[in-house]
Amino acid sequence: MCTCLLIDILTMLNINEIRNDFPIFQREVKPGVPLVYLDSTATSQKPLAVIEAMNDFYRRSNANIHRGVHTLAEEATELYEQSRVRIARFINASAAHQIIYTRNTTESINLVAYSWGRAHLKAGDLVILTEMEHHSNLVPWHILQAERGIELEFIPVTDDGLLDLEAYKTLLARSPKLVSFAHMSNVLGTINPAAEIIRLAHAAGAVTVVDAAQSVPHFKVDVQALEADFLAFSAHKMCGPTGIGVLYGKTALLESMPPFLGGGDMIKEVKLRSFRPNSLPYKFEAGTPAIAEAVGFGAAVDYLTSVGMDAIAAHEHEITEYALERLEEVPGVRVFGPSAQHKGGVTAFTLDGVHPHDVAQILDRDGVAVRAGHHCAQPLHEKFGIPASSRASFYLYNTKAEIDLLVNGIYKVKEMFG
Amino acid sequence: MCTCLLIDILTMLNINEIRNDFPIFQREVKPGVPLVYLDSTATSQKPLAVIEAMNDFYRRSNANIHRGVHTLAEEATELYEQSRVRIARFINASAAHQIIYTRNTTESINLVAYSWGRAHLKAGDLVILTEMEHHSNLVPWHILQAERGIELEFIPVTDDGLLDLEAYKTLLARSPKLVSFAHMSNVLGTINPAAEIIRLAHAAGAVTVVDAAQSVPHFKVDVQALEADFLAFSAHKMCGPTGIGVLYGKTALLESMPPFLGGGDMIKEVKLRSFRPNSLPYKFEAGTPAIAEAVGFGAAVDYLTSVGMDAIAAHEHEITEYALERLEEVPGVRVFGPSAQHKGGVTAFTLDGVHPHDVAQILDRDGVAVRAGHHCAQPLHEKFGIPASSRASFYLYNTKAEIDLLVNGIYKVKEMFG
Amino acid sequence: MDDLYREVIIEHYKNPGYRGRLDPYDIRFADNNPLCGDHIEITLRTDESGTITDARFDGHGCAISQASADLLVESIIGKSIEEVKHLNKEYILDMLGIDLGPVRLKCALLSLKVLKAGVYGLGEASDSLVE
Amino acid sequence: MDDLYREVIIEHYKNPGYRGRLDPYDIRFADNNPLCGDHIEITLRTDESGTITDARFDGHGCAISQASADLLVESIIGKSIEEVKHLNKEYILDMLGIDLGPVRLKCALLSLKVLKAGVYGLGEASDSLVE
Ligand SMILES: Cc1ncc(COP(=O)(O)O)c(C=O)c1O
Ligand SMILES: Cc1ncc(COP(=O)(O)O)c(C=O)c1O
Repeated sequence: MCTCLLIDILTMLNINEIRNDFPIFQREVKPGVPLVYLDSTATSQKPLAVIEAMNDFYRRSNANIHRGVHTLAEEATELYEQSRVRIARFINASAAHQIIYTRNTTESINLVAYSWGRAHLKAGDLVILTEMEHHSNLVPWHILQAERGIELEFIPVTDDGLLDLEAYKTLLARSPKLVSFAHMSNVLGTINPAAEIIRLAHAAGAVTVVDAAQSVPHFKVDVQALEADFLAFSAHKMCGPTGIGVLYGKTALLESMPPFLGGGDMIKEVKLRSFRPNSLPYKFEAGTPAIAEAVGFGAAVDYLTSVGMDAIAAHEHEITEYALERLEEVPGVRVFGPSAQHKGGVTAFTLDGVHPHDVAQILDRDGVAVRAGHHCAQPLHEKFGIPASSRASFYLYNTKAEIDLLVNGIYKVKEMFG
Repeated sequence: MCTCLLIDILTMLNINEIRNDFPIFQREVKPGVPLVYLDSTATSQKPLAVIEAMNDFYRRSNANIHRGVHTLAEEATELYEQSRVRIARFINASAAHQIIYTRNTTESINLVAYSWGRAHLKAGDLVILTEMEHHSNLVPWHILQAERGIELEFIPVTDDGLLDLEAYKTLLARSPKLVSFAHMSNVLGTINPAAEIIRLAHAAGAVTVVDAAQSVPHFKVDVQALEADFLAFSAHKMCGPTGIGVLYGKTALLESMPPFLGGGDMIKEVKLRSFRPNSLPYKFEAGTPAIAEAVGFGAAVDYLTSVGMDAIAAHEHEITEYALERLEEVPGVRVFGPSAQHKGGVTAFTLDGVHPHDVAQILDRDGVAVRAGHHCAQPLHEKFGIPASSRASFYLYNTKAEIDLLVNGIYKVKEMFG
Repeated sequence: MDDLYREVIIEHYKNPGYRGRLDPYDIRFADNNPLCGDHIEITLRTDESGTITDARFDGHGCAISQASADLLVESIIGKSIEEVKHLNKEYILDMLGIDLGPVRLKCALLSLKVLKAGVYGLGEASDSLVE
Repeated sequence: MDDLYREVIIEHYKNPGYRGRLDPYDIRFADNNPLCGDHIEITLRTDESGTITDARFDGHGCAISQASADLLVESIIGKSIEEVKHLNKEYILDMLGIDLGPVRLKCALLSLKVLKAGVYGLGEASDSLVE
């Protein structure tokens, strides 16, 4: 424990202080068993600052926004819009109106598929995805394929869990209209070379969507440096609340798109039989939005900024290296994905002869929370010839001591099923 | 003040106790000026029980749902699904899977328009709406009209703010496919005869959508007694959090509908090029849902049940009668909508020579929060020949003393602009 | 020792008595648990009176899902199709003798859902079959 | 007295000097505040050097939006089209001499958005014109 602490200080995170920011670590999973939370890829824990921001909102400023002139409505509107500005700054968007609030990454990608996709894609048009996509970046395109007859092709994943960029270049020769890909895989942990993928897509005349659900929470993402056309992420994976996510888009693209959901707030004018859409970002925000959640999202972005995204990334890298080292020493464990160099804080693995659900269930006895299943990436699991895997994933609050508990737990599983 | 309290006790609400349940009433709008919140039609205030349920969730049980086997994931899943059961019970749905979580009423109606609408409506098909609809029940159909060439007709509103049911019967002779209408108007306060409208629609072979955004929060709604096919409402208007709403639907209808948003959780199986949708309700819940918000929604439903929906309705009725009486005595004030008998707790009014924004702004000085604008019902305002109105609306926590402060404030406005 | 991994469960998981596939069969149905990709196939033979004369399960999944499938299949041999239609959640939980949270419950009930979808001749194994 | 309803605002609201519609005109543009339905139309006449020789506003709305429109229109007569393109939020706020929250700010800025959309020849009066 001592050495870990020391190392964490070297990477600039005071891990004890950070853990104190998260009230859930005061809970015991069962009496005497502390929580070892290794499931941040599914959803992250929330610091007090985020919980309190929403708490305060409901206790002091709660009102509907935009259309009210009373004090609470003014306060609520200001808080809601300030968060948008902070989120824009966090990903270096040039304007706040490029931040469209959605429910989550999934809705953000669906928004692109419904609005941009239905305006621009017709039968035979090619959309390039990858073999490592989350279902959220597959099913919206399956729906469009069934409806419109678009074609889908997939950048293959190599055995060591990287995208095959040569195969990508071959696909690009077929003039795709869209390239949509995960910045970081939620199973392999692979951090894909997003800037290069986008540069090549643009050279081939394609628009790009970055599924940034796993990147924006874990390292500094700069939408302008990436030249991303669209980029999607969820608050709940980055210390923020459930119920809110973001679609970032280039202004010209967003402006050219038809509205998606119709209703209050997204309109400029409504007659009985017609409407005129509002300007950005409101055009895409129909009905009462997730107001308290936007306030919480702003607090989350502030929290992450105050800790420092580079320090978070360095910390996670160190934990991941250590986890790979420890897991690979366990006989019967097979870890998927690339080496630590190309990888974020995700380790998906199988254990010979034991189903991942049983691994996860038995680890849970020691308070170790890992996820088991296909992690919403069935095609990727199929590719690797497995129906499911166990996945331990890391965030700013995890320690090497927790990795040791994970590995001890896996030995116990082996014993039970031995 | 004394008499009001007495009367409130007679209608079974202990108003002081109820106000104590809502932390926001401890706040002063500015030093020495307490909050007089008359804007619950836009969004309601939240009782401590709801705020604390979400607080607790984030501090103790926060995890992603459905796909996890660890303790937190099990707890979170159970809390999320228990809320669904409680909401089903609240509106007397026969099964929990009929409750689809959405962001708000607006998304619920869009879900019907996108999924049911695109599967069943073609050029020339008639959809009947009313002249008193909120933009949320207009724009989704405008979009479908532009895309598909469906036809829209509107049940007219009479001068005293009621639906013209004779005109409705004439429209029904044209064999509409769908009748979609507000259970209660958010401007006129009119409570429409939903059961009768639905019965007539069914006799004509039409499917029905009830926009229950203003009814479910304010009086007992029984979806089985109504025989509603679809029914939509928002948590934030009924003591619950922002970011979550519900679409209720009849099982057979929901089962026959294609999915809407694609992604995690809404699938049974995903291949690279195809997917099979999940069963209800998950088919329509793509991606990480508003988990903490579902927990809060369950707490809101419990809170309202514990106070009693009939007692709430009776209390609001009394406040509304008093408000109408007091407002109508002010020279230059014109109140829209029917008499108290047909009306829920909403009073929209104009004041001669003063714009509603100025009315609301000046009332705000005395802490009186009313809304000003078109309240997302521009066509209705146009019908009454006004661009905007001021709207005072009431909920379980309002008192007659607050109505007196409203009316005093209106007299001050008259003086300033006199 | 933990309830969830009682000896009987580990034993049925490691050494299932009824794993396999009948060929020919009278009824066959297969489906997945969408949450984790667990897969169960059940094949049955019946006589003319509607009694199940033999049964097997195949597939992959966790100890809970596979042990439940083995126990379920063992228990239905000799039962009539009509009886099987009335089996419910409690039937499985009684055989397993454990308490389950909502997620693992789905693992335990997968084989029963598949069985019931098969005997009812349905297109898919939905949750409502075991509620 | 409240800042927001300074005498000058009530005065310009009640007795606007520049309400009306020029006919003929060189530039005309109208748009709404989507939040409240307030409506402003502006008509301008210019000479060949691009100087605004006369201007009027019409429409309906709150005291803030109508008083701002009146003050704005009064102030631009004699200015060049190029100068008008550079007017910003502060220009209006300075004339009004008050502080505004985000919602009322939209009321105050509606006339400037309409004016700028008109001189730029744009299709609509968007917020970005006055940011
Ligand atoms: C009658 C009616 N329908 C729909 C809505 C839209 O609700 P939401 O903004 O929560 O989607 C409202 C609320 O403003 C309403 O009053
Ligand atoms: C890579 C990736 N994409 C998309 C998603 C979907 O995110 P959400 O469930 O918040 O919509 C996830 C999270 O599970 C993810 O890891």
